[in-house]
Amino acid sequence: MELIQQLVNGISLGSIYALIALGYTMVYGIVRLINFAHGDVFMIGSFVGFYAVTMLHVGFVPALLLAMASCAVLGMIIERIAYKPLRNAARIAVLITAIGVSLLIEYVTIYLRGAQPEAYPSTLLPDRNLELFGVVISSQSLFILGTSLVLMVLLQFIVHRTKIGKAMRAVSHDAEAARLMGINVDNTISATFAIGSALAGAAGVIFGIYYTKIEPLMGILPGLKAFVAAVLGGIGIIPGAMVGGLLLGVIESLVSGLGYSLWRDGVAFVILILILIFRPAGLFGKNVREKV
Amino acid sequence: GCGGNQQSGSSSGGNGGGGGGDVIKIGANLELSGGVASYGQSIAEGVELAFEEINKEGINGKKLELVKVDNKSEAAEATNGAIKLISQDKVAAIIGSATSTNTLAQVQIANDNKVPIITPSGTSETVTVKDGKVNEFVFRTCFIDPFQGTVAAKFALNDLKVKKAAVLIDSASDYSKGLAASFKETFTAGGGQIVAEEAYVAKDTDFRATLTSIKSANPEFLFLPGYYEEVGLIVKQARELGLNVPIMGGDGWDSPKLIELAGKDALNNTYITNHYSSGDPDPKIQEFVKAFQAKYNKAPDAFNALGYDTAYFLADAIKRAGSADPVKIKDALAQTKDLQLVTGTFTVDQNHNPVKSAIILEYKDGQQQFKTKVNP
Amino acid sequence: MATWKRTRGFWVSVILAFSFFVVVEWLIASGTLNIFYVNTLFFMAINVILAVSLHLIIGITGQFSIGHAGFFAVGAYASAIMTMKLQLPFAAGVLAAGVAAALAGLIIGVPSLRLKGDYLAIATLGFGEIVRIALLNIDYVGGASGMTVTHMTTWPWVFACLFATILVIANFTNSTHGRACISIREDEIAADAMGINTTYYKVAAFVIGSFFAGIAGALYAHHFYIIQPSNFGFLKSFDILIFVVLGGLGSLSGAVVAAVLLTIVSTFLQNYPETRMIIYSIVLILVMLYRPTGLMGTKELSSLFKWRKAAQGGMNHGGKNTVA
Amino acid sequence: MAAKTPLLKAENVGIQFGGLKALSGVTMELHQGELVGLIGPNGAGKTTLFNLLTGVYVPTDGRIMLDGETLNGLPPYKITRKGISRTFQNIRLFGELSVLDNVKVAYHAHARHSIASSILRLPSHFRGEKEMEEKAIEFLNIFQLDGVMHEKAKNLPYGQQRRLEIARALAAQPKVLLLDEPAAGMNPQETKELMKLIAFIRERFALTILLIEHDMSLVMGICERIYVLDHGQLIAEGTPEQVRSNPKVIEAYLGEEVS
Amino acid sequence: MLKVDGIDVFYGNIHALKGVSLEVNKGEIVTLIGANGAGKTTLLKTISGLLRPKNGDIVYEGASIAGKAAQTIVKQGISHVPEGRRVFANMTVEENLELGAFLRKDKEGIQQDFAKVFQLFPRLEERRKQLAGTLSGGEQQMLAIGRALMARPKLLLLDEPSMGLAPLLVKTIFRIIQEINESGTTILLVEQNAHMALSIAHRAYVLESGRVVLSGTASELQASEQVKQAYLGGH
Ligand SMILES: Nc1ncnc2c1ncn2[C@@H]1O[C@H](COP(=O)(O)OP(=O)(O)OP(=O)(O)O)[C@@H](O)[C@H]1O
Ligand SMILES: Nc1ncnc2c1ncn2[C@@H]1O[C@H](COP(=O)(O)OP(=O)(O)OP(=O)(O)O)[C@@H](O)[C@H]1O
Ligand SMILES: [Mg+2]
Ligand SMILES: [Mg+2]
Repeated sequence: MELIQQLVNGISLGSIYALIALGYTMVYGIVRLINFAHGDVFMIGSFVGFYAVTMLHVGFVPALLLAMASCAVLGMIIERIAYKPLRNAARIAVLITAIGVSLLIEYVTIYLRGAQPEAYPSTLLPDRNLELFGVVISSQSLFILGTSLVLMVLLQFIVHRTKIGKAMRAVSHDAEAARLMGINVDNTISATFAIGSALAGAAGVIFGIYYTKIEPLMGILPGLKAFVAAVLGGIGIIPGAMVGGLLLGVIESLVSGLGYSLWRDGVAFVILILILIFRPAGLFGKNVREKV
Repeated sequence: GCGGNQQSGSSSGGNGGGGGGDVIKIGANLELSGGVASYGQSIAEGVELAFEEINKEGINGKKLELVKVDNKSEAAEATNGAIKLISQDKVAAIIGSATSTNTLAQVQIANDNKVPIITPSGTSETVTVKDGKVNEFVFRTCFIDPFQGTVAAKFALNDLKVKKAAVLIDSASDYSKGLAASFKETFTAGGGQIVAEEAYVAKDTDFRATLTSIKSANPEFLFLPGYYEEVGLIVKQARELGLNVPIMGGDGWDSPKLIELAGKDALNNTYITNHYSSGDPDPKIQEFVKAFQAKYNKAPDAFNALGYDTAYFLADAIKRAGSADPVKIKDALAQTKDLQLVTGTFTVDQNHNPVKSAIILEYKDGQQQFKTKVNP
Repeated sequence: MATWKRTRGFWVSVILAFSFFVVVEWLIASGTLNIFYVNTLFFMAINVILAVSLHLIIGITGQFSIGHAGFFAVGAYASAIMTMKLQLPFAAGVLAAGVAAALAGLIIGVPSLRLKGDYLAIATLGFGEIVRIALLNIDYVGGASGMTVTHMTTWPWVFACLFATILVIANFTNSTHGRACISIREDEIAADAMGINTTYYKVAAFVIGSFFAGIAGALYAHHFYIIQPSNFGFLKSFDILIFVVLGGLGSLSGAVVAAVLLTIVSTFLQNYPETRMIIYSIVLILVMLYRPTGLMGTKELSSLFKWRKAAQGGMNHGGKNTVA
Repeated sequence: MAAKTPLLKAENVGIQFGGLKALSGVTMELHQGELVGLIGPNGAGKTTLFNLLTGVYVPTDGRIMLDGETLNGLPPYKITRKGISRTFQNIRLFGELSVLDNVKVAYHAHARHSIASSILRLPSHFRGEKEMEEKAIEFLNIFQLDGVMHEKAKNLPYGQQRRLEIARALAAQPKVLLLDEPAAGMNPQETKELMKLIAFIRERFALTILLIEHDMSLVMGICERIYVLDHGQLIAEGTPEQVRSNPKVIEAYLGEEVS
Repeated sequence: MLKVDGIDVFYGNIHALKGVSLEVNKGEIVTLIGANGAGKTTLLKTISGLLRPKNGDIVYEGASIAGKAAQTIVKQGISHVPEGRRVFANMTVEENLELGAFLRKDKEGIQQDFAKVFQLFPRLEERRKQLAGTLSGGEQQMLAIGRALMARPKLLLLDEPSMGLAPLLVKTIFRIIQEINESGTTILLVEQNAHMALSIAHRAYVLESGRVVLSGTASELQASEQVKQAYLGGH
């Protein structure tokens, strides 16, 4: 029974990772940039949702949409100001900029509103506990799992079936050649950031509802974990992010359940390293040898 | 290094400290960014409010000037900060840091340079006493860990009449570990049994796995000495998982945020030991709460109160010392007796710890209710 | 004679460095430099050692490692165990720090053989976190609250370590072994095809780089009174990474200059606690936007002095070209 | 020529990428001092064969032998040290390194000074580095690259980059040199000069050369023997005249009339 | 149809094109020859909008296109087959071709063009689902040309289409270029293989160090001593 409860715990934790990882993996897949600021966009989404609910007194859906829209705009602004000028620079320069942007978002938020946490109002989404044979499942965690699944399918559809998705993939392989196809590279990359950031924003609101507590540095660890999840599944591969997130959640729950909760994050990183060594392309990625 | 020592001797001898003219400079070496930024910021708010009040009249005709440095929640930066405050800003005393470790990083510098340091919230015993010897220049405003743990254990055994307890510790915090250690000692000595002992790290958000394994050990009581940010979530998640036993913690719980985080219902049947209660009708406390509300537009938490008290604790000593000389301030601090502050009545003991009474509060429908008062 | 000519620059820098040492030692002994400046100087030196050691791994060998704080931590703890737990002299602590960190470098160097670019970056980031979490869970070294360490770091020690780090890494880089590392950075497949044992040199870079990061750890632990796992999180790794990239990837003097400048900036910003991190991050972004190759690019400071000579040489080449 | 044991021998080698059989049952021999051409349509597997010979890929079938010693499974750097070196179809220079340093890197395998001696700046370091520099300049002289030896490799014009690749491959002091489309992107005039250069280094360093090329004027002009690959299999082998008139080759590769 | 009028193009400080002018008339094949680094690729990139000229003008069908965005220029009917093929390596042959028709909306027309491309390059039809990165050089070149044709260009810019190709394929490619031209597409062809290029072109320009140094009909240039010396390998 305890084991099943731990699995349930793990899946709900994992759905959150998956939710953040979806946006992460998409941006990485297209722009090949480890967007360290992704976790902070997630945090901003969470706060936008919070202020929408507490100050504008709107319900869940408008708050979610507002958070997604603001994050989409924020994502596009970040890309235009901080990443676009560096398109042709060394990867590592962009990585440093991403770290800079991440710190900037965190500390501007702290400067504006302080570092103290906020608590999401508990009335936003109904929370009922379903008990099945002694295993408690919260209705919210089912909701989160469902949301992640729907978004995964939607994202997969966008990237692989729509025109903008094809443009995104073309840009990711060779931006100059993409321009010769008539693709507007700047707009495509903006769209990528907008979608990825909107997903982060949605994840932020949902995280707030599920875990109640939000604070300006909340994005760091989930951001990192989501990245681990994305790598686990095969970075750039959308269903991979989903599976990677769930898997990571379940593993962490089992480790904690066995009484090694302090090693939980350590185990996550050990798995990451093992995966990278033995299956560098992730569980779902194809190992493509470099053609010489 | 010998170089550093030689040098520092001359520096503290050469100047009176705290600057001349009509201001006395006081340093604040706080966690304004980094992992525990919220503690440092809360303390800073409390200190700033107190300084504002104190400066309306001034001390011995002088005003207090606060020089803040940010130690980024890192020990090395705390050392850097203390060095800068002492040698560049020439402060008369330093307030901070919020955590025991960051305070410990400054102890040697304080002693070497003969400048007093007061930590508002570093509760670890080792801050003021090392190897049985008192750190001459280090003081604190909070009570020490063992006291709260002992009080909680006795309360659980005698008032709640439980025998099987689980303990869940914030392993990143000396405070939490210290409380847990003294709780376990007193609880088992009184015939109780610890059936589960688990840990988490500050900033975690998901405790369901750990709580699930605690639940399966069937405890009658959960001792949860942590800070409100995690405690709020733990209590909420524990209740969700059907762990409905009484839960108890320390002053780290005390924040209006706790009620928002955990929810009123989940908090029923929980208890804390505390310095003071913001709902306490004592006029001293209500005055503070009102002033704080007016300035910051929110209710004060424990760190706000401790920061505020630290400032008054220091101001009182300066007044009695009649000088901004750090060594004289140190002597005055050590002689503090029956000082009425928000978090209790202060008397500094021979180990530089304040002797304060503790109270036990119960949460009922989101309200703290006074249970008992325990004297040291 | 020829050897003297080639090593002249080397000896000049040795003499300059030694004079610097003597002057600072005198300033400290006479009390002219107050404790604040001494402290800043030590902090700077530790940061320079960290930056230069990471420069070898990232700037020269092209191995994208962003978990350098892990090696730093291993060194700090190893030395603290030697001096505080085993009561051995500081020298033993420094040596143990280097060796323990080098061993850790060997361990993380092995996965690096299979990983490239971002993947290696993430793996090393993970490694750094694992070190931190392990330290958090080992009660012998104090867990989360860490260890208190007696102050033993002195200017002669700091100078000796700094000097050794720069000397070893500069000499390594300016030799066929350094060129082998650079060729791996430029094109690993081609390097392999040219007979370079890429595995060996990647691991060598990791081992040497982490050795010195460990040494920095020993100096740090014995200067700042207390060490705890939270000092060695990924933000610390990022700090070191920022020195290297800001200085200019591939430029040793760039790494030194950036570490010195940023330490000064960081110290200066202590006066603006609320806005410190905001200013810091804006500086970071602006430098990267306007100088994405870093302050020095791949150039070395010494090339500024050689500039005249190089220009003359260029003329000669030009002449030769037209003849050929 | 059959009497002597071959210097380099591929015996029935094959390799598979996923479902694609890029090479199968290829057997070829190179004798000391020969200059052999390898031609075939695009995608026939020529570059892949080079990759097998140099250890970049490990063959799924067959054996590769140098001087009677099996090379299968050795990492590329060991194979290079045993005496096979190559150029790449898409130029792979060390762009940020100077022209001189590019050549020195290839000579590295022959350096005898250790890491320790370099760090301590022992006399053996200076001796080793000096020898390297002299050797490297010698190679650059041959390729008329000495005038640009302090330039970064990435700043060279294309033709010089191609020549530098060959110089670098030679500095590894191979017995067998593999050239992958050395004349690609060169105009006829430059190609002519390249032919002379290849003939010269072959004499000077007693090299055995295998080269891939689509420029028939070059292949037919200087190769003594030619192998023809198509769809991963050898379809012909022989002197330029034999190959030129081989109907299979005409059909798969040359097209009707040969220019 | 296309008139390049005295353009100057820079890479930072490098002056790559110095006042280059040329004309391409409707229905022609015009070839541009010149040594490595002469600026041929630069010129094509400037025409297709990947680079901006500093001075001078580019007029296409009566309107200036100098400095316009690449997608606008593609839309107006200019397709560019870049040097080095630049196919989208991790996408299938089919997806690459679909991208060629990115700006088009006429589904039927696109289907017809698919058929046409496969007719020109039967090899591509065989490899329809293969990832473009695993194609051989020649196959990739076919794909790059096919991809450009999918935009139904009026003017096709080809940058060294024969580079690295087998003799048979070179012939095939040149034959196809002629076919494409005969079906009404104007072509500007950059080539190292001056021989072949001049044999199919109507007119030609010779570029040296960023300047046009010679121009004329293909047969004129074939006969020119200067061209023979430098680009046709003596004779
Ligand atoms: N790493 C790889 N993964 C998958 N397929 C590969 C790989 N390397 C080569 N191939 C395939 O093997 C076949 C032979 O390729 P190779 O590069 O050897 O051709 P080639 O004869 O050199 O042609 P070209 O003259 O165009 O250079 C091609 O179909 C190619 O797609
Ligand atoms: N991205 C760039 N940055 C700087 N200089 C460049 C760049 N691309 C080309 N150049 C320079 O511009 C000049 C013209 O180059 P371009 O590529 O147009 O020549 P090309 O005639 O196409 O040569 P090739 O026959 O080698 O393809 C050359 O001197 C080249 O070095
Ligand atoms: Mg090939
Ligand atoms: Mg070109």
